[in-house]
Amino acid sequence: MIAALADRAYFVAAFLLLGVGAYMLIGDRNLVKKVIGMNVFQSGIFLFLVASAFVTGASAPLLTEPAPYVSPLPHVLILTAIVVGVSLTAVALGLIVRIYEEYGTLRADLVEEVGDGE
Amino acid sequence: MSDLVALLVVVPLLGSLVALTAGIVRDESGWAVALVTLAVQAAMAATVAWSVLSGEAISYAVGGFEPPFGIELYVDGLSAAMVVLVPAVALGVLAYARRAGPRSNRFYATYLLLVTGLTGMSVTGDAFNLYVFLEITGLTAYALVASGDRGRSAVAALKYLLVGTFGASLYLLGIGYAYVATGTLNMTDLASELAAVGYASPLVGAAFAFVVVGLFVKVAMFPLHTWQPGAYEGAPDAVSALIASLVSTVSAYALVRVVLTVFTPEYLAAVPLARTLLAATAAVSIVVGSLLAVSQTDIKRMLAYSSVSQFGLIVAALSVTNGTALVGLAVHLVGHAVMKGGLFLAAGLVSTGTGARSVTEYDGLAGRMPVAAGTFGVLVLAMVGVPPAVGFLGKWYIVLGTLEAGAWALATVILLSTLLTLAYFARLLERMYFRDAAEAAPDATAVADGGEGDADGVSTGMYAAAVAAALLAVALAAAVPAYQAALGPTVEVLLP
Amino acid sequence: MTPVEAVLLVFVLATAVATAVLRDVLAVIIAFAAYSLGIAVVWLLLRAPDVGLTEAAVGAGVTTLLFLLTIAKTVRPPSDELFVDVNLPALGVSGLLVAALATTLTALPEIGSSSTPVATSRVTNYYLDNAYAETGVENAVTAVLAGYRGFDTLGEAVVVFAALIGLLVVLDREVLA
Amino acid sequence: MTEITSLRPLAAVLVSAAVIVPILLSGNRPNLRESWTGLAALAKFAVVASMVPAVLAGDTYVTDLGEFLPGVRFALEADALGVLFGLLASLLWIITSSYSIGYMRGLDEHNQTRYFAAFAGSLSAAMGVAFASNLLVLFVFYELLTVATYPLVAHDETDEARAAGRKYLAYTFGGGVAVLAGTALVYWLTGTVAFTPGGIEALTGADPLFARLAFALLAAGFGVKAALMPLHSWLPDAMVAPTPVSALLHAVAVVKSGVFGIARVVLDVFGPDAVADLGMGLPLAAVAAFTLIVASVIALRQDNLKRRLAFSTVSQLSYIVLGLAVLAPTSLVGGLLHIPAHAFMKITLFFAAGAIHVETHTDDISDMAGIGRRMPLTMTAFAVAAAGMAGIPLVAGFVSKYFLLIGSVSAGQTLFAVALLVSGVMNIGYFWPVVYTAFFETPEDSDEKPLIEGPLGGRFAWGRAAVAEADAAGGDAPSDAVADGGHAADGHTDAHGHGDGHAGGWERRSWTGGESTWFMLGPILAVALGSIVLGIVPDGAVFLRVVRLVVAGVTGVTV
Repeated sequence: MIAALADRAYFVAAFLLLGVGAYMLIGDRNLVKKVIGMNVFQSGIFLFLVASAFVTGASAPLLTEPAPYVSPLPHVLILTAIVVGVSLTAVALGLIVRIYEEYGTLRADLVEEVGDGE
Repeated sequence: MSDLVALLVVVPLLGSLVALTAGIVRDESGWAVALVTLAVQAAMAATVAWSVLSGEAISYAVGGFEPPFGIELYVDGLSAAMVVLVPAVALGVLAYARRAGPRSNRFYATYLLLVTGLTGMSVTGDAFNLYVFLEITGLTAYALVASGDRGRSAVAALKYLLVGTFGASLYLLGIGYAYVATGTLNMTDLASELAAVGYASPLVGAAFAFVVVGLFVKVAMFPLHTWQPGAYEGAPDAVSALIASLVSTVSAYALVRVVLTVFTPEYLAAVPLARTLLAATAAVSIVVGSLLAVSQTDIKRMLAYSSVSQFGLIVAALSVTNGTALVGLAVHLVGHAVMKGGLFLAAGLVSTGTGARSVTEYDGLAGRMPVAAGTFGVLVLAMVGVPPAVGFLGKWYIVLGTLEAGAWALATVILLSTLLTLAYFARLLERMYFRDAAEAAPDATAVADGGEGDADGVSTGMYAAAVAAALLAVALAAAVPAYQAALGPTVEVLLP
Repeated sequence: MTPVEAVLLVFVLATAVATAVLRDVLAVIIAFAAYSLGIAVVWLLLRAPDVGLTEAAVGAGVTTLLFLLTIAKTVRPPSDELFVDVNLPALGVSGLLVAALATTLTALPEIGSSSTPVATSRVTNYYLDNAYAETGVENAVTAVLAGYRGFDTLGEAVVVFAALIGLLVVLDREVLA
Repeated sequence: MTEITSLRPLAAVLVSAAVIVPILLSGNRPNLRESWTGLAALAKFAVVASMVPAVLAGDTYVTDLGEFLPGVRFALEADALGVLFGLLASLLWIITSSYSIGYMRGLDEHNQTRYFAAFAGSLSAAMGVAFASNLLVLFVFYELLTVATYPLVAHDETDEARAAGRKYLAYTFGGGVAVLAGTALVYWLTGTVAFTPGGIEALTGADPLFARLAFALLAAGFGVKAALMPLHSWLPDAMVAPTPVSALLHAVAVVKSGVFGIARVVLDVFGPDAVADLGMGLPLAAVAAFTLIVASVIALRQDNLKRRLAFSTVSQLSYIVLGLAVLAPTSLVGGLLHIPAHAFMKITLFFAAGAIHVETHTDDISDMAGIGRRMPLTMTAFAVAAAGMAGIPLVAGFVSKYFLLIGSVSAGQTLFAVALLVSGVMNIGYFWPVVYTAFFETPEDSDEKPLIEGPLGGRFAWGRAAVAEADAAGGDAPSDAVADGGHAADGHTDAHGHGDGHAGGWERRSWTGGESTWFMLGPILAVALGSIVLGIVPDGAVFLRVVRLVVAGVTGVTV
């Protein structure tokens, strides 16, 4: 069991990151921290995928390096996903700035209350 | 011919760039750009759909890179419906938005990007590519919700963003599992590879669970619907209509595509738990969505919960995986998009014309805005499933499909959903037609139609869009037999 | 699993937990920046230099900057306490998520194994064997990004574009006109 | 038997739907608006009647609008059973249209445009029910009928009316769901839902469990509109609707669409033999027998005249269902013949009740003492129809009940025959007091009652009309009429003296009043006459011939 864990340490780390990210996304009352949680959650997925591509002793997928190589495809996916994540973060933060301008707070619970009472 | 499929995605993208840059030259020129773009896209979509429905499915390798190494675009009878639906609804809402606004060029640039994302989701045959378009759709939808000028629009948009991203991320995680298990991302390739891995593998199970739950968030199935009422309520009327009509619909299509093409019916047959996940969520959504809709006082929130319930029908049809139910699913997907979009437009008409946004404010509406009330009434009845409107036909096929599958409990829930739908819509009918408005003249013999211009700010285009939706909700029924026949080859591929 | 990797993973996890439990938003952002750098190093260890560079530039750089801009424009709530209160329902949900994920752990391949489906799949091998011949690019990641999965990259560009005009819409600004 | 491809069934359905738009557009010109209604009613009847000769010869008219679903055509087919219902509804619509005009104007009702539009829509839907060629098309029109009649039920816009409307929608859509479920089951079992005289063949070979379930769902679903207990309670509540609605829709079109649905299910979907084999006839008959007894008992206790009539309807509808459920050829004839028989009689009763309401604003039987002197013709018609309801010879009800009794006895279902007789006695029990109160209580007793304070112009107008009518009838009415006319003249000043709410009504009706009452009294006498014709020369009226044709077609037995 311990060996299984050690052999899959990156996956374990990825799962824990997903847990931490989900906790912040759901549980934190500060809107900025929710967005940070979203980022942590996504990087957990990235870790999961990049770790799956790794082959011990292999080179990065630069074809000038000696074979074998790690799989390039997950890297491509993650590159795309990182950019997507940043874009989402930017829009989320833009929304937060606007919400602050309107309500003067970044507390999710307060904002929702005011929002419903309008 | 097949290059058209890629152009379907590219055209609205280019239109978006044009709309944004045109703003430098001239203010409020975005609407015209969007109109031209969508008209072109609609024509191309019709061509593609015609060729697919009268012939066979189109597979297109983007950039000439053959799948599974490159990305495949794939249009069959099911996606053909989405491909046509997206620009058609977008055009209808555009007619509404001309007067109702928002009018800025950046709004229409975002609008067209949303169409880009939705079209991409409809045509892609690659699981990760679907994620990318899912995020494009999401990102633009969040921005559009926030385009309302009220503070709560921003709050609703942020909530939508956080929950929506969570859902999309779960989808990505699920695809990650599928990739780790198979090493491929092409949908049809995944199907055979997953079968080779063995359906009992926990990896496949996790992939299914995360993909489905992630898309449940996007479709807004109970209890993952929490973003939806606020988003629909907070958005400007035109945006509510567009999003309510298309985003959940295309997400539901994506769910169907992934479940049937990637996981295949054999997977559901081999893993009863997977089927149960779909069926149970569907049943709960149908019932709880309706109950929540009954308890709403705000019209747009009520319509939002109605969507939760109606998409329960879609997922219920998916869970039984037979040809009849699949036809019902496709019909209801399109029918619901038209009906719900029309309802949001009608609700927008009413709030523009009279300021009424809550259920009680609809009292005596028939006297104040007879055309809007009539439109609303027809759409409501269509949604309840009064024949011969399209809402009935979708439900009919779905019920028949559940009967064929022997899913008695599900069939019962679906049949009773008619009454549940009635529960929240009948009171509106009653208020519109059989109560007098508090301030309006009691003897409103204004049944003689004077719809146009009876309220400031309500344009002919706005009326036309809503009325067209109502007419379409009835007229589409006539197209169902032909569509059903054309769907035959698709069903054979999806459900061998 | 080398000691370096172990230490790094512990560091990454510790910074992640720090972002979750710290109350002061500025402190959280700093912790998150540290986290991003740690992750970037992880990518390098996993032989993903392109991802590592992007992470360092985008994750640790742009994202941190965005967060800092945000709190500059909004508020950094003053607080006497160091840590946030625990939200039990959220802890329960995330705990369930981790537990569900953990059930798949033993089914996952060992890290670094050369016989995983990912390493042996025909897609991976096709890229490694043919990317240079077909695209003339030596970096297989670039080849796939720009060639085989160019449509994704187009989508990625659209996402960035969407984020930009989305920001204009959200903040109700006209930049171009 | 040949199928004649023709647009006539479609025309019969659409003619009233087509006038909805003109009706809505001419909302500000009542005379034009009502002309549209009248025109549509006459045209509809003409179309239906034009099909009768060929149908009697055994042919059917078919309009095929194309495929609706795989294996299901969206087709309208005027066969004998359909013509029975269609002819009845369209004939009575002509009469009801006239009555409606008198009634609505007499009460100066609000929103008359919506009323007439919805009425025309209801008739279209009812005609669609009649001519539907399969269960699914029948379901389509069955649901549309619900939608079209809902505005009529909730017409008053009072809390009571809205509550009744809600109940109406909930019950009938609930029934619709059951019909849909049953239809889906039949389609799933057999791949078709087309009406086939004698039953769909594939159903006999189907899994009996599912076949029973389908039958139960269909019977229950149609049973809602047929007001089978315990699904009846929407009907008495729906009596808040204007009386012409109660008369035509809740005595004829709507409730009979339910009964008609059951008839289709028994005769053309399952077939009497299959129903017997499945053992479903007896339970249905038992429900019907229970309903007809219990509803009669409840009717005894109702003081509101329209509610009493409503429970009478509940009871009488079950005669029809019972006739269908006993499955013997004779009882089938009795049941089907009771469709027109009950229609003529009950519409007479409702028309009379409505006339009383308009003239005197009296709704409760206890307030009607001596009303026979004020409204002798109306109450005579009422008495005739009531006698028919009880099954007294020479009125329509006797003939159908005779067949029902013979059929039950010959089928060995003596218990049901007894139920029929008991209910017949109770019919007398709840109608006689009305007649007695009207004719044999002294008017002095009721001097203080509302009817004396009622709007008097109506009575004045009635006087004029009654003279005209009485001349035609040659009865002893003239003296009464003159006397009433005198009262009316006195009351005229009286009403002005009171200056209460009725005075306004009087002013308005003084110049349309004569017309209004003629519009009402004519229909009353016409339908009462119809009841008698059906009772004296049943073979002379076309209905019995049609019914015999239907039963012969289904069972092969000529009754």
